[in-house]
Amino acid sequence: MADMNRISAAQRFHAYANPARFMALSARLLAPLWGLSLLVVGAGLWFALFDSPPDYQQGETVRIMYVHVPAAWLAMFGYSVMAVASAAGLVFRHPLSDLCAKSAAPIGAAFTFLALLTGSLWGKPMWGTWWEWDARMTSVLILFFLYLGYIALWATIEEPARAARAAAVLALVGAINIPIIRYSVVWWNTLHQPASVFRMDGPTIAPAMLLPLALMGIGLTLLFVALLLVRMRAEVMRRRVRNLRLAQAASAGEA
Amino acid sequence: MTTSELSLSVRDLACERGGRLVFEGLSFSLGHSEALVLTGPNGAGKSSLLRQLAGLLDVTQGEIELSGGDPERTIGEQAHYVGHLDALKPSMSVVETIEFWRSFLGSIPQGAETALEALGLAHLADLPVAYLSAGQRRRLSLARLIAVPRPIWLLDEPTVALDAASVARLVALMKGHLGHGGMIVAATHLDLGLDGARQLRLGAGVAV
Amino acid sequence: MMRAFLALLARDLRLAVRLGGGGGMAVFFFLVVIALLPLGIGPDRELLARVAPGMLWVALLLAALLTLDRLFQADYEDGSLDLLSMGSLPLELVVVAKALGHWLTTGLPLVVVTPLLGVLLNLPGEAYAPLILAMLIGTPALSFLGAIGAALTVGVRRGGLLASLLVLPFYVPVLIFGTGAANAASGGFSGEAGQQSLILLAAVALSSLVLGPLGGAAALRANLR
Amino acid sequence: MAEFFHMGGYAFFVWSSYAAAFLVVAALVWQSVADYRRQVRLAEELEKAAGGRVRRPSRAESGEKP
Repeated sequence: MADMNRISAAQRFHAYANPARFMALSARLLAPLWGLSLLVVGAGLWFALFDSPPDYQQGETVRIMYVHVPAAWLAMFGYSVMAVASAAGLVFRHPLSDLCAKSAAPIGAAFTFLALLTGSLWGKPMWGTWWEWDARMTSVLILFFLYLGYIALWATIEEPARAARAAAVLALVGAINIPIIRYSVVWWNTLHQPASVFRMDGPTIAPAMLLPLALMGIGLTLLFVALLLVRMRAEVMRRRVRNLRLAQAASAGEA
Repeated sequence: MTTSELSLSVRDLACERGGRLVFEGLSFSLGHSEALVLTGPNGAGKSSLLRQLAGLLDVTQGEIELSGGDPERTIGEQAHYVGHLDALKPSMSVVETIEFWRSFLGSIPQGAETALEALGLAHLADLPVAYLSAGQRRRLSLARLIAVPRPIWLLDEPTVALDAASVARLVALMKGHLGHGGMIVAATHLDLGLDGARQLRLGAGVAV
Repeated sequence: MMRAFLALLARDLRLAVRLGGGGGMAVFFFLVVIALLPLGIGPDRELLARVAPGMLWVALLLAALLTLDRLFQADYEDGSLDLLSMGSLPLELVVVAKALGHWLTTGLPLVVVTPLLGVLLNLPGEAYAPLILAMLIGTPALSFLGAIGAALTVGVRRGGLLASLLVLPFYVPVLIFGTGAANAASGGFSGEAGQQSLILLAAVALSSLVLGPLGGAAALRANLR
Repeated sequence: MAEFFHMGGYAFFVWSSYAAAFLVVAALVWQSVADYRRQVRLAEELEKAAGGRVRRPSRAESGEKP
């Protein structure tokens, strides 16, 4: 019994030593992060909606770009965070990196969904269709599936350590596969040469459009980081709840 | 619970599993407030007999009759069966588990606490079953006996995974059940110390 | 008896929500199959529009099948099924509760995401309403007929695959009348053809509500004892 | 002003995009914060139930201000 206590104490030390510092640091960072992201997104929205010109080809619909492009950027960014954190988790066995990867997935998935949705809302007036199987949209859709698979894997495996390792492997295999998938989709698409594909991005972006785009991109990225921290904090607490419950069940055996 | 004149009689019972005759010609009867302890080597048919009594296994030959119970209901509906499997869902909490079985088996939603207290699980009520140890799971499985009043208890190795204190607790509950006119058929290797419990030794085909 | 029925239904819904498996996984599967389709047959919009109702139905059938094997298997493996058969609730109603739970956690979510997938397949606008209506009528039949297959294969190793093979033939009428309703609307048939399909589909669904519990309970009895 | 909301005839698409973005982000924020609070509450309840048998985590660990 004494032996078991020592082991569980060591485990607790390993699991908490770093989260303790993380929790303190993130608690201090969060308020400024929320404020800053709100501020930047607010400014971005002002320029996006009021103080930028309509596109000479796409008219007012170009304003959808200020949501769509940052969302698509965060879709990629989220997967990168997930993949890097997963790699770090596998190599360094640092529990925080596993939590980081797990926390990034739903945020990335949400922004991927948003990118698909706004892309669809942009495509309808521009191409006359809600959905076009062009290379870009198709690969973003597949990225969305990769996210869902990753989340499903976490949800299915009960034991956190095992789930973390399996999910990390999946994230990394996915990261390697993304370029291959992307290439194959482009190949498939040029093979079929659909008649009605337009390029989404114009030739060059006017500076007046670049400002709101950059502001929205930076602001939403800050929001992404804030959300990531909140979710990681929730994961740390979830682990503690789990440990406390295990302790409760164990202490009950003696009673 | 009107179990005063309850009696169970088994006549010339046979059991066949996978083409093999496990036992035949088994007869015994059991009255209210009586316990029957099944013993015998592995494969003698202790579990099969319990499942036949619970209506979970077909009776190929012979008959099982309950008199004095609720004529509207089958024996299975008046009995508790605690087998090797614990019928627990890891994602449900301890109290949810008991409340479900109360609603399902007895149509009585409230009052799971008594059963949990009786088996020393009250302080774990809100814990998901996934966190329980083997012994705690077994106790939760046994808590059904108290949560839903039924006159016949069919217990298949109920003491597996239980520590001495929990076995004592279970024996006390069994004595209480017999004291209220209940009936117990249990397969066990352990001497439970039930006074006046009758023994049925399977395997030799002879009731002792 | 009503309380026992509701308790079982509530437990199944609760387990489905907590595990996040079952229904969510089926919806995910549905999504992926539909997304793979254009990759296989090419992004030709007219072609996609023509095959959309049928493919949506086929993918939905497969997605529903995927979750069937857990319908009784989980309860069988942990011994719950023994106890479920020892309650005052007839086994037929146990099957109803479980099939209803399956429909609420699998069939219904699949129907809910269908419009989204219709967009991916360029489903003609006028086909949406009849297709969704047909799916709302038809999906309960998938759960109730599926319950028979799941009950037949309970306790069988690799029963999931076997259950699919057993059940798919029963799904044929649902598929035929279900796609019939949507095709009639998009293909420019008279309104009557679509209505007839819907009525026949409703008849199939209603009969499955009777057949499923009876067959399922009989199969469970055969397998349990 | 009316012209602004009209968005050159593309009002539905532009405003739906922004509404969808707002809804998705709001849902994400709400869900994340609610989950965090739930876990904190659960941990507190469990610590109370443990009644000091389990080591109390330091304040710095949960990041809560005293």
